[in-house]
Amino acid sequence: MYQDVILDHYKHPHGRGLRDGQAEVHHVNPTCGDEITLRVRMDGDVVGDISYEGQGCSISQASASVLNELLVGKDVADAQKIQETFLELMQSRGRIEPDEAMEEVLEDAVAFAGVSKYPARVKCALLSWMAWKDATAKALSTAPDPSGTTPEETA
Amino acid sequence: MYQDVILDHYKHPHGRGLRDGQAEVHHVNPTCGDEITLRVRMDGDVVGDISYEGQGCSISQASASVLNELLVGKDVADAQKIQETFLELMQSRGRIEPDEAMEEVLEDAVAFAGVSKYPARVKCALLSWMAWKDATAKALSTAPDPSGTTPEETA
Amino acid sequence: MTLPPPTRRPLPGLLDTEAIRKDFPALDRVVHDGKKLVYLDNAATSQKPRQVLDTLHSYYERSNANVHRGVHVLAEEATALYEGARDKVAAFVNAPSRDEVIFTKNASESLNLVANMLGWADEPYRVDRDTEIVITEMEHHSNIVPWQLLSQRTGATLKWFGLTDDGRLDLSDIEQVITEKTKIVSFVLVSNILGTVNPVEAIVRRAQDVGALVLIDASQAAPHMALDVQALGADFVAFTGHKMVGPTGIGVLWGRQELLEDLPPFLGGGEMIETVSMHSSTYAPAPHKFEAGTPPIAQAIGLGAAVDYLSAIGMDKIAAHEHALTEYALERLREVPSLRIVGPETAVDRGAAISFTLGDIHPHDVGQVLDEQGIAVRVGHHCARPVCLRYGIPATTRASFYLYSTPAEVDALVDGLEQVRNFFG
Amino acid sequence: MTLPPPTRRPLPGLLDTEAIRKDFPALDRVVHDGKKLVYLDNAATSQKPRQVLDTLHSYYERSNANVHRGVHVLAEEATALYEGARDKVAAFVNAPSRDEVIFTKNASESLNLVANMLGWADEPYRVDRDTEIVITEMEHHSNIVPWQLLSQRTGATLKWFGLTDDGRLDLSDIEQVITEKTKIVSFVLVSNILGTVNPVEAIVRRAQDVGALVLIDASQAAPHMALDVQALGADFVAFTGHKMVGPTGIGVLWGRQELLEDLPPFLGGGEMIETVSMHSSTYAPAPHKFEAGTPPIAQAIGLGAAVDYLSAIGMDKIAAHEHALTEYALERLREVPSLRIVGPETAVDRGAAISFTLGDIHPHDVGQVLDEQGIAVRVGHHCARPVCLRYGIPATTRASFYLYSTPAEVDALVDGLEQVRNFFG
Ligand SMILES: Cc1ncc(COP(=O)(O)O)c(C=O)c1O
Ligand SMILES: Cc1ncc(COP(=O)(O)O)c(C=O)c1O
Repeated sequence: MYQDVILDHYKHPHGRGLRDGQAEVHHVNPTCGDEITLRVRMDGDVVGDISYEGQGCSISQASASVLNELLVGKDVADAQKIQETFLELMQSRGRIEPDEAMEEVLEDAVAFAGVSKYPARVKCALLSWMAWKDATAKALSTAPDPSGTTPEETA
Repeated sequence: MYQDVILDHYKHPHGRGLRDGQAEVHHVNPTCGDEITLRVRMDGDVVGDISYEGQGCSISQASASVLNELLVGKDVADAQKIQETFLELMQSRGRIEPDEAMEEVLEDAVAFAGVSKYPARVKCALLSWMAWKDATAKALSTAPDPSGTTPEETA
Repeated sequence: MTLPPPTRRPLPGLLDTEAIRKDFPALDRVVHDGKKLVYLDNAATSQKPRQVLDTLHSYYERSNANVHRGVHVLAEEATALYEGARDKVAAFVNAPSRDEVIFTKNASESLNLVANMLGWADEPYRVDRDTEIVITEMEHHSNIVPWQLLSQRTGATLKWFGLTDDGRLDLSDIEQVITEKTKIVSFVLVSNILGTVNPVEAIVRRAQDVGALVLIDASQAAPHMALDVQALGADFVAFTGHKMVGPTGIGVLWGRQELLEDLPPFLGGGEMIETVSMHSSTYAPAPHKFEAGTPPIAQAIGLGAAVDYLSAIGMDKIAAHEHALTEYALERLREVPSLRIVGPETAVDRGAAISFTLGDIHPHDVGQVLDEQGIAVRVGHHCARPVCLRYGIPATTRASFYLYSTPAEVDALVDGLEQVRNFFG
Repeated sequence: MTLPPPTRRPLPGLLDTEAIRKDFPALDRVVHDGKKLVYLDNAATSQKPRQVLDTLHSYYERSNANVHRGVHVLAEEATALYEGARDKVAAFVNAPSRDEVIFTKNASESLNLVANMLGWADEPYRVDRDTEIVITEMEHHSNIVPWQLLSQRTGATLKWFGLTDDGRLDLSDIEQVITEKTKIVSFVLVSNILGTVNPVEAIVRRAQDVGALVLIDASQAAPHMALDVQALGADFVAFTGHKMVGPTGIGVLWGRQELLEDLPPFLGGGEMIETVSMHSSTYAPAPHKFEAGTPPIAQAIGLGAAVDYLSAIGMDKIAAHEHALTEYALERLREVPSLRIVGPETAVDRGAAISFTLGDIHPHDVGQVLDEQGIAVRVGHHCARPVCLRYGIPATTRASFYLYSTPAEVDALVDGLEQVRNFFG
């Protein structure tokens, strides 16, 4: 499961750190205690920035890095399609062998195909992606407030 | 387990019915709903009467009849010894083969030896005996009050 | 002695019990010096097929590990098997979502779970002194005592439907029993003592009219008929594994997702949390919110195998088999002098548990003499003492059938009862 | 790759693991294309010996019936086996009376049971807004969340002992933590994450001085050392079957008889009653009062077989074996660069669960790479997140040993960690 691409992103993460944004969420993975705080900045319909901070395993860290690299600069509708494709791949329990079309959409993220065989790790790979989905929904629906409280705040 | 002696007592019970007494108890067997209301009358140190009413299987009915036949007229200390011997026999899980000495103490009640092999029925055989023990303790410890309330009253 | 009566004609709709019985090792038991076991105590618990036992065995021998938290092979396998069992049970009862299936230790825990959820719930679900709880007089103690406790502890009023003389629910006063104050109506789908199948629709409709939740105790239904929680229209359905060819130690509560989201947890502990600090905790989404601690892993997996086994035969076919057998049994029992059926006297809207009294011979004695002939029935109040009180009897003898029961076993019972009458005659 | 280091000398006090391992089919598992399983996840759950599996099997194949209420052969056998298991467990923990042993589904239920008993109790046991509950920072979530729920629902104050830097309870403020207001002190005997064995006597003495009850979570003790509830001096002791070579789905609560008599029931239903009417019910004496519904029959019987198995080997011998192994493991782990033990660093007052961090490699990654080599450890917060918070770490990797664990498995772990370091180095 530890493709070089994954290890690369793990060791050299893209876009790490918290920067300005219109919405912030905090997600946790209760099975292992991994956590992520993630902010999105929308520039109109375009994903302006995805900034994040947190602790987690190589899979969850690399996946956040890939998320940033892949979605920032994309039109939000396209970004959401990519997110859905990634979700589908990760939930496939190893049954989807990514084809060229999928590779074109997911780029580096196809490296996570192998992770989908390990149900306990799928949540790690999805942590940042679900946080992004959540944050984006908030950013699109509410007035900008980068430090807003979140539904899943830890105590 | 159905010795003739038991069937005899079942069909022709001794001392059935409620008569005067100094203490009354109501016991139930929760596993089958068998119930007994039992009164004792003490004539000084002698078991003057054991009267009872209730519903139950042949074993519990016969056992109450044997109880009455065996204990009424006895000195209370002797009666308690008989009760203990009966208890011991019934809790033996069929391991006690009554000898002559035991037969002398228990008379007809030795017929219940076979019942002790059937744990579910031991409670039936003991229902009236435990009620008697309880009622006697009350009669000995409190002022006479034949209609007194009881610890295990059903609702 | 147990020759079939000469007039017996083949019954329509019977299963191939000869083949089925080969799957159940316990049915080969011989008791009391060579008497073949006639197991007619299925309403208490069912026997288990080899397929279920093999599943248990291979789980323990190969994949045994704690679930949900591990990254090693065994933990992944155990988790997949455990969660796979949830999928199977969800499909078995046609649940809209697998996340609506909560594993408990038995039906009793499932019923208590709902009672406790409602006791600690916020509005609009909260049961408190201004509200009412409705049950029926034919409930199993496990669907009476939790509500008595809840009513004592919250001040809510406990009400119930009475019974008609022929063993059915008396719904004539339904408008008075279920009112605007009612928060929950909990009733049994098939009575374990009377065999009655209750009219779900009328009760659910009235409950919905007043905004009350509905809990159905399907402990005696899930083993015997196709169960469709969506068609039932209830909010919660409880049942128990050991009565449906599954292991002991496993029960199920199905509940509607939005309720499971809104209602508070019951048992606290590992597995049911999202995050814990000493100061406060948040909870995992359902079903995990309601599954504190290491679940009955092997038992859930065994229940999955049980559900596979029953589904392969077909729940409708099992129901037809039991219906035919019940009809036959009622007919034959009618031949027994002084036998009185306690419960519906025909097979209409009726399950395969038949309670009866035999003159004034006490059920304990009936059961004991039957046992000596190898015939296993249950005697007592069957955890439904209010039914005995209602009909003025101390107890009943109950014969109950399942997919492997045969007409010859009904005949053996009838012959056995003849011996009981001779003995105590 | 997994050659023992040349310097290894024979350890004193080891069991004959070669013979013991033959009893455990799962230990023969081969994973990931031919790697022999090295099972070091025993604190999560233990493997099961053939003796336990055979007992389960023969129960289901021969004597399966519901307990307590039947007069037929199978019901009598099942009841005798189930109640016989209670005798065995009572003897195993040196309970003064068999009636003090309550069967639950797991330790979590046992702990919740006590919390709920106290919430509904009358004086002097009742927990309410004027009273305090005391736990510790090293509890398993199953001994935290029930008390948080109880405190939220009653208004009682939840307090706890903190931890020292070396993974022990900080009892320096015991007089302030346990006070006249304390109703219950609940703490773990052996921590599942730190391995710490806690000082029972000091805590029990202080609790008794102020008249508080004491509940001991012995989930990680019962499998590994001789447990004597009388010597412990507690009022309640909870543990769980699946960690002590027993089946899943079975737990135990031991409680002092007079308390069990005085305290109210928790789950209501069949088996736990004396008599039921629609208006009110009375309850059976303990232990039945606390065992609502059909109990985990096969699982209790299986636990009886587990207890027989452990006793035949001898709990003191098992403890000695694990102690030697733990000492060896601590020594070898110290050789691993950047490995930090979380918990006591010596084998003194220490169980056989060893948590550690490895540089800043996340435990998930440690566990995954170990798994690829066939080595099963647990990673995460081990249902003890407050401990991770206390030590400022997200999670740990935990290796935990049992009676069948060997020095060679310790060596395999150390070699495996080397590979992890190379991979993420
Ligand atoms: C210390 C401790 N307490 C309680 C528990 C809970 O046991 P169970 O999950 O069997 O309820 C565990 C195990 O998970 C434990 O290690
Ligand atoms: C109708 C009904 N409800 C509830 C129960 C309780 O099931 P369990 O004992 O498995 O909790 C039973 C069986 O005993 C039953 O027949």
